[in-house]
Amino acid sequence: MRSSIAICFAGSGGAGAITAGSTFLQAAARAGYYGLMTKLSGAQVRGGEAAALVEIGVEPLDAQPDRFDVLIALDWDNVGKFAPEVPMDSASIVLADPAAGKPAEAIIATGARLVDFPLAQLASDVKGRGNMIALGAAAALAGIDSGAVEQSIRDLIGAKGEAAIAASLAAVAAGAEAAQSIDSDIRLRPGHPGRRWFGSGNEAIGLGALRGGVRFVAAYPITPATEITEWLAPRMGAVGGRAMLAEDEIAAINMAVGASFGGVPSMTVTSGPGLSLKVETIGLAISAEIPLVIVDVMRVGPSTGIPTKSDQGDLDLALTGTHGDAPRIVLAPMSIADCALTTERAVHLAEALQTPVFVLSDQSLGQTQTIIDEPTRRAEPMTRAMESDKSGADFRRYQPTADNVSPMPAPGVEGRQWVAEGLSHDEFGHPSNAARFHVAGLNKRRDKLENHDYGDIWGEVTGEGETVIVAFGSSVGPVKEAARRLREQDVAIKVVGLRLLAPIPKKQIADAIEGARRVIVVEQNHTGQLYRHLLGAKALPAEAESLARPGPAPFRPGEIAAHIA
Amino acid sequence: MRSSIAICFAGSGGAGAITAGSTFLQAAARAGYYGLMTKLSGAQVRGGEAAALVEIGVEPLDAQPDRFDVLIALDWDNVGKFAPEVPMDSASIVLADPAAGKPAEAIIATGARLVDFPLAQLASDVKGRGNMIALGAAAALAGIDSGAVEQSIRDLIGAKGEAAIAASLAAVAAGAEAAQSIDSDIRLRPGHPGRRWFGSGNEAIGLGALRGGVRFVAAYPITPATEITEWLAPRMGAVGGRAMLAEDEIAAINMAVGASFGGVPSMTVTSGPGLSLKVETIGLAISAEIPLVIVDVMRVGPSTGIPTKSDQGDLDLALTGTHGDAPRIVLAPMSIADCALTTERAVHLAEALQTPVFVLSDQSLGQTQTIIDEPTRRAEPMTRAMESDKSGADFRRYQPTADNVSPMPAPGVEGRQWVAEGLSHDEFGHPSNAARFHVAGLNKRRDKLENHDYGDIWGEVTGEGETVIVAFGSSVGPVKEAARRLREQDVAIKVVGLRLLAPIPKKQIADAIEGARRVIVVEQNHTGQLYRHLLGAKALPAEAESLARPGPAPFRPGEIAAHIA
Amino acid sequence: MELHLHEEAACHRADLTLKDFKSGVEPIWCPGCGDFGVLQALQRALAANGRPPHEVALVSGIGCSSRLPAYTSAYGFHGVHGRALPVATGLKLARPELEVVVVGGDGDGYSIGGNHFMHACRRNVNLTYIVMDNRVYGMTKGQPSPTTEADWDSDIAPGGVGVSPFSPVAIALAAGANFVARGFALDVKPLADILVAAMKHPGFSFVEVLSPCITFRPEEMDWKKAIKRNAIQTTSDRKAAMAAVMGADELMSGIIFEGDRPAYGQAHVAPAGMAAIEGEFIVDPAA
Amino acid sequence: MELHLHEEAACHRADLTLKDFKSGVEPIWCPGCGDFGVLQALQRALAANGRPPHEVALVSGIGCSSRLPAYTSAYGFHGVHGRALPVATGLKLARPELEVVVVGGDGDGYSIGGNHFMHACRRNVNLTYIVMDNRVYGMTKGQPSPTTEADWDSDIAPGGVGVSPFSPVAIALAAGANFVARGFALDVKPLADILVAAMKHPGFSFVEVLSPCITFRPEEMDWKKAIKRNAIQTTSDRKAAMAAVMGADELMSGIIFEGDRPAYGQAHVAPAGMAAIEGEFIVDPAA
Ligand SMILES: Cc1ncc(C[n+]2csc(CCOP(=O)(O)OP(=O)(O)O)c2C)c(N)n1
Ligand SMILES: Cc1ncc(C[n+]2csc(CCOP(=O)(O)OP(=O)(O)O)c2C)c(N)n1
Ligand code: SF4
Ligand code: SF4
Ligand SMILES: [Mg+2]
Ligand SMILES: [Mg+2]
Repeated sequence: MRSSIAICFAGSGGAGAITAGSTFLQAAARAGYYGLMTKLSGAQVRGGEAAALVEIGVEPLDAQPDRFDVLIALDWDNVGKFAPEVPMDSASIVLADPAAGKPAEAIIATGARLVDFPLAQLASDVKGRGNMIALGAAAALAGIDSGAVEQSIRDLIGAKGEAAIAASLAAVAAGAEAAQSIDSDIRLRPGHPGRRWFGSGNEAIGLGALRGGVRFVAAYPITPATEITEWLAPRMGAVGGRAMLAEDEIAAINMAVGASFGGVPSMTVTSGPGLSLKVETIGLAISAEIPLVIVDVMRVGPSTGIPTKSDQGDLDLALTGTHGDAPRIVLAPMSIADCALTTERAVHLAEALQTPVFVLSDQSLGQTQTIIDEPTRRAEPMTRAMESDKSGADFRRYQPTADNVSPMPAPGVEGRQWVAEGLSHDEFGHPSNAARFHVAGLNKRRDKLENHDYGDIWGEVTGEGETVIVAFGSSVGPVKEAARRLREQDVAIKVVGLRLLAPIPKKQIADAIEGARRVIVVEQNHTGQLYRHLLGAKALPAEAESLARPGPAPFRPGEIAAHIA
Repeated sequence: MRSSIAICFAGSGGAGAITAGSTFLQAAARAGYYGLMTKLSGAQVRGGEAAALVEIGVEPLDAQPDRFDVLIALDWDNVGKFAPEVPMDSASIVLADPAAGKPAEAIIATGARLVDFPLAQLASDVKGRGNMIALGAAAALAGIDSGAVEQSIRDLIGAKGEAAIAASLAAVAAGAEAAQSIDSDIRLRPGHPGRRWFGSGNEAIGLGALRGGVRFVAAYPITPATEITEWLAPRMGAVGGRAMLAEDEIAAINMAVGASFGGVPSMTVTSGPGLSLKVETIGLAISAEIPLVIVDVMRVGPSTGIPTKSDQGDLDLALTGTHGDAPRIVLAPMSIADCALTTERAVHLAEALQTPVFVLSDQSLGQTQTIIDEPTRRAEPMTRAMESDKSGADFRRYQPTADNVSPMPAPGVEGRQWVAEGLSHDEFGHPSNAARFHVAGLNKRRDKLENHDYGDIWGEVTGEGETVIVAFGSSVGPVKEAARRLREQDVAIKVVGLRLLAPIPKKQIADAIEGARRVIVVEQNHTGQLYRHLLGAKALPAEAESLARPGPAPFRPGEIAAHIA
Repeated sequence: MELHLHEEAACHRADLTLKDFKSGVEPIWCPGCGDFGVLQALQRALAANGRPPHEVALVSGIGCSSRLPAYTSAYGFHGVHGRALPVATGLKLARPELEVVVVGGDGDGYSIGGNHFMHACRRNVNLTYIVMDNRVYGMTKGQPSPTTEADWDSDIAPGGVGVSPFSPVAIALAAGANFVARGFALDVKPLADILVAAMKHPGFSFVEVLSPCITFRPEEMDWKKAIKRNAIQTTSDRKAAMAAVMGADELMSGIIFEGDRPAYGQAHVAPAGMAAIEGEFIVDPAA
Repeated sequence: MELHLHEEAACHRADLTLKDFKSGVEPIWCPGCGDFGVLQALQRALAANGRPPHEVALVSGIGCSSRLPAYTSAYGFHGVHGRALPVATGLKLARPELEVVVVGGDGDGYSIGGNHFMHACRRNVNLTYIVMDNRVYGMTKGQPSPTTEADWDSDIAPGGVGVSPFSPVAIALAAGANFVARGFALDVKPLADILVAAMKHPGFSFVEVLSPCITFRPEEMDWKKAIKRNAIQTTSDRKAAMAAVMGADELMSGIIFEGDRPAYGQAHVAPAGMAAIEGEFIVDPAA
């Protein structure tokens, strides 16, 4: 019996592949499994072909699968286009309806075993839909309890009434029945039933923002980040906050900066092209010391690139994007669950250190739906220093302090009026061209970030071994899975997942790589941005290696394991 | 006798300090000297205090002086504010009119010797102006021939008529006469009279652009870059080109991109804040492979910073600014004369390699006026590949070639229509999400830049020694002067001036630093941007040192020499 | 290749047909999208306009509608979101003899690109600007744009944005546009006629096209019935045009205004040349 | 510190004077700059408005005029060039009980910031926006702005840009602004009265102020004579206001239009809270 399996449902637009996938995933959750689901769609804006890639397992899953066990084709209309994204081999099976014509060439070329599966016939027999037949077959092959499937169907289409439910259930049963005759052994070991958390990284970022105290968000729509704002929009009201749709990205970040100046924890949300437009204002927020959370859900760049696919190529821009020297905090969540924690912490750090803080997510974390244990890890609250014992002419907004964080009263507080300033300024915030104030400001803004104790938010070390892999963001999952497999082959590997990318947690990295024989930085971009960043800061030995590979293809654990072994 | 001297003329707005300085500089040029002049002004937009800092010498000058020999105060109104920018010592003299009241405290504190100099009285005696008295005194102290002074006055105020000239000449004579009694020995050795070139770095960039073939420039005003566009505006017409004033920086770069798509070499000009706004479109030009020259005249950042002062803090943004991996060429001129060559080469490289090319200048190169030998070094022309032997359905805009540069016909050419595309695209330029086309595009754009032979444009090596200083842009001048002085103290030093900052000329750097005992990267910014860039690419040994210091104070040769010694 | 930098009397080719302006690229648009109608009308208009495909350049930003250039056989520029007008301005000024047409959506043109729209109207460079207005961001799956009704419900603005839409034609008139028209995507022939007139007009021509998004705003298909096709009286009086459009029904099609502001001028070519420019820098004691 | 997130009836303090709104910071403006007049009028208006300095926030971009916030005793935000309106929008929505006034120049507001201007007019958040229009970029030493005459000679556009200026009040009306006025910097008292009315008006109020740049446009000092002070008839009819301003003399001062579009709304606070939101994610087989 297997501990995890991967199934792809695919078909033309309207055939219901995505519905089959989601229902399957939810059923697996109820049956005590963990899971991941990625949606694929063709070039057409809507109505084109679609596929749901679902992996489920007995233990939490860290990464996209290397290969798929089953592909169920609802029809063959353009489904072949997905072949590069659904790796299969001779151990894989393809359920194909002979009535739907010849399977796509690219699918046949994988060597997967073709199984005749009369979807249309079965569906018409029970007056149901083919996608529910497929769902039933998949659940049967995986060994998922039919009660769990039924419950999921009731949850998802309950509103359509008992007749619709009955039809779906009949189709599911027919599919399951027909699957009995398939020669396959991909049954999962029993799951561990219990409460599960179901959501995407984009939703988890929204949740983390609310948990952290964000009460103002402004954004301009952009794939794959829009869902964060869409998730937040109705919920902001429920916690007394506000979501604004801006006329462009520059307006969005400036609205957030204005709201934050008003004393309200604020956030803006975007993807690559939008981030490029925001960098001027990021410099302003850094210079004027305005708290702000900037979420960047990375997609394939440069330029418009591939909006619906994942890449980690915005790191350079997050680290240094804006003219002049402008230090900022850059955090990257390492998993979907971690999106909530990282974003919550980002809000705290922004508020406590009065600075923009990046949350670097990506399309893969953001849009993958997952079944995980509830992300209960929370960050200790930290808040903005608003009080000052000085007032009137004695009040200095940028007063030097031990931790370089100065009092930041919000408008409404009497006697402590100040002017936020992007010009070089003195301790009062008055513009000045004097070298001494300018240099003091640069040092203050650097030191408040570098001297802060980030505690265990800096990252996570798993495993032990003389080979150390350093990774961030969505690469950490596949790296961990690769390490797990290598360990099964007795290759000892330590994985350093970096959550804090700037300022670089040099000491923690040094400790983690001490005594390493080999250090490899793994990241999903073309030029090794993290590698260059760490090397340029001497946070790694010169012999450290880089494994950098751009999107759009997802990092597969097998690919990483092969490189390292 | 001295080989160089530095004089400061200062006074309140309208007192004529700048006129005195310019006339002095021009007179020095006619007398066979070389020179530099920097203008300082107070906080007021106009009409506030002003100072002209002039250095002249027998040989070409590489850097701002460490100290000033003479300060001539036309009055004391706020002149004290300039003290930090006019370093003086006990060997310096200050000519002060006792009638103008007590000299500024900050000036007295330098320890300079105060010399009573009755400016107002002398001026009223000859019915002239105080600034011309100051000019006469300065020329006399420096030993500049009165004929040269007269010729300069005729050039500059000739249009005002003989009476005005006569009054000025009388004042100059009176000033010179009065200076005879001053105990000072700062007379220069005789100059080498000959043709000289008089201009600023901003003008030289304009000249280089025209020489290179730029026939379209679009910009939005910003200090200290506006003068480039202002210089080009009337001259573009004279060569059949066009200058456009755009509604903002994003419009400006997009106009330039559009003109370039039309087949016309194009440029946009800005400073830090404007560059931040342009980075999204820079990614487009990189992805779609559109030639473009981007001039950034750096000022003190981040944010609005100090618009009138110099810094080298935009390097990070020039190197990697935009989302995703987007390689580009970054050049930096090493001197005012080099602004012309570098910009001309930038145009050629942009055209030949179909890519954005940066010219990273700064306020100090841009706005310093200089007297130098004519910048005659020119770059070999290179042009855009517009022809293709394929047409119709066979024509592929992004066709693979040996040098990775593909044919780029301009609109108007029959049968080779193509669509410039910022989405990931195949060889025809059609949008594609396929990994193979995306990765091929990334490799193509990287390789065409990395495999190109940049010849001797990469940089310049001067001197020999086990200590090697690496620098770029306006830091090269003070570094060279520091090295010259250290050599006089028998410290052997090699200076590597980098003109090509990206792609990094790794081999040339390796050759230049081979056998070095000590490598020091000198740059004027807060975080050692060049140092991190080179280290991150392993273009330097890990033991290389960084000397990074931000603006607004100019790099002084003495400061660099002291650090190294 | 020599580039012609000065506008020439373009010769008119009478033999061109819609087919000459088709490319082989298949649109990604949803079946039934209004943009198919705009594409067809434009191809028809380009044929009637008589400039061959290689003398035409289509410039766009980002959005479903902005994908259009690849679907024609002309030169094209598919730039970044909201910046089509400046690209086209640069192109037209550098190459005045080309026929430059700009296309895009309401998000691209009125939201992120609003400033360029206003300044293009004012600057009056000889471009034709076609906005395929579906009152929604189609490409990003259904958010309200500046022309969306205040109460249109969406995920990002549940219950509606609560901001009244603006009138693109009123903005264009206020900003100085010299040719202002409104067309309907599914009225292919009348739209093509408007586009021909727009291209012929010297200076900046603005054509707002109501183009239904069948996926996110299926109710816009009702425009087929609602459009008033003969309700607009073309005028050359800007004030009258403004009075006619302010607060008026936005579902009327036709040419609203055609004025006579001169188009943005040619560059002066003064006979000076590089030698004179180089000479300006020289200080020569011998001279 | 507790923040009040909901608009409250602000209490009016009758004891405030112009002096209460002075800061000790010395303006960098050239002696004689029109902006001194605007500063004085604003300080006067703020006193009359009756909100104490700490309940007032002045937001600006970059330019000579945008330096103004530091010269008052209120809270201030001196942001980046062209982005004052979005900053103020965020601030006002987050803290509706504050009096938020936006100031800046014609370059800041109509050139780089033109899109935010248009959208602020449309969105109608309760802000007061004062543009100190000197028809030039003062801070960068004299380039033509969108309100500069087409033939005004400058280094960057010798002989003039050749583009006719646009009318900010016409744009504001077309975009939906609900209070539109024009004042003159050197008519301090009448300008202060306009500003008081603008602040009292709910929703977005736009005040175009003619403010001479004595350094780069000394001829603008003639405005003192040229301004027509009683030529404007305030109306609440947008069409009439538009008809009155289109093509009309831009040197008339007064309140042009005051409408009754409702201001951008309050956020709804639905009683849900975090627990319900957290619960949405849970799949519980036991439930
Ligand atoms: C700078 C930037 N911001 C946002 C986006 C995301 N985006 C792509 S298209 C679009 C809006 C499309 O709306 P519209 O212009 O009306 O075109 P339609 O799809 O409706 O035809 C947006 C917001 C982007 N690509 N670039
Ligand atoms: C992004 C950016 N672009 C350009 C500038 C340079 N700049 C500063 S102020 C200004 C224009 C000022 O004109 P206006 O807003 O009319 O103000 P004024 O000085 O005339 O009062 C410009 C272009 C800048 N600071 N930032
Ligand atoms: S989403 Fe709407 S606008 Fe986009 S292609 Fe589909 S129907 Fe057309
Ligand atoms: S330059 Fe003009 S706008 Fe600026 S301060 Fe001087 S007079 Fe005022
Ligand atoms: Mg649209
Ligand atoms: Mg102005």
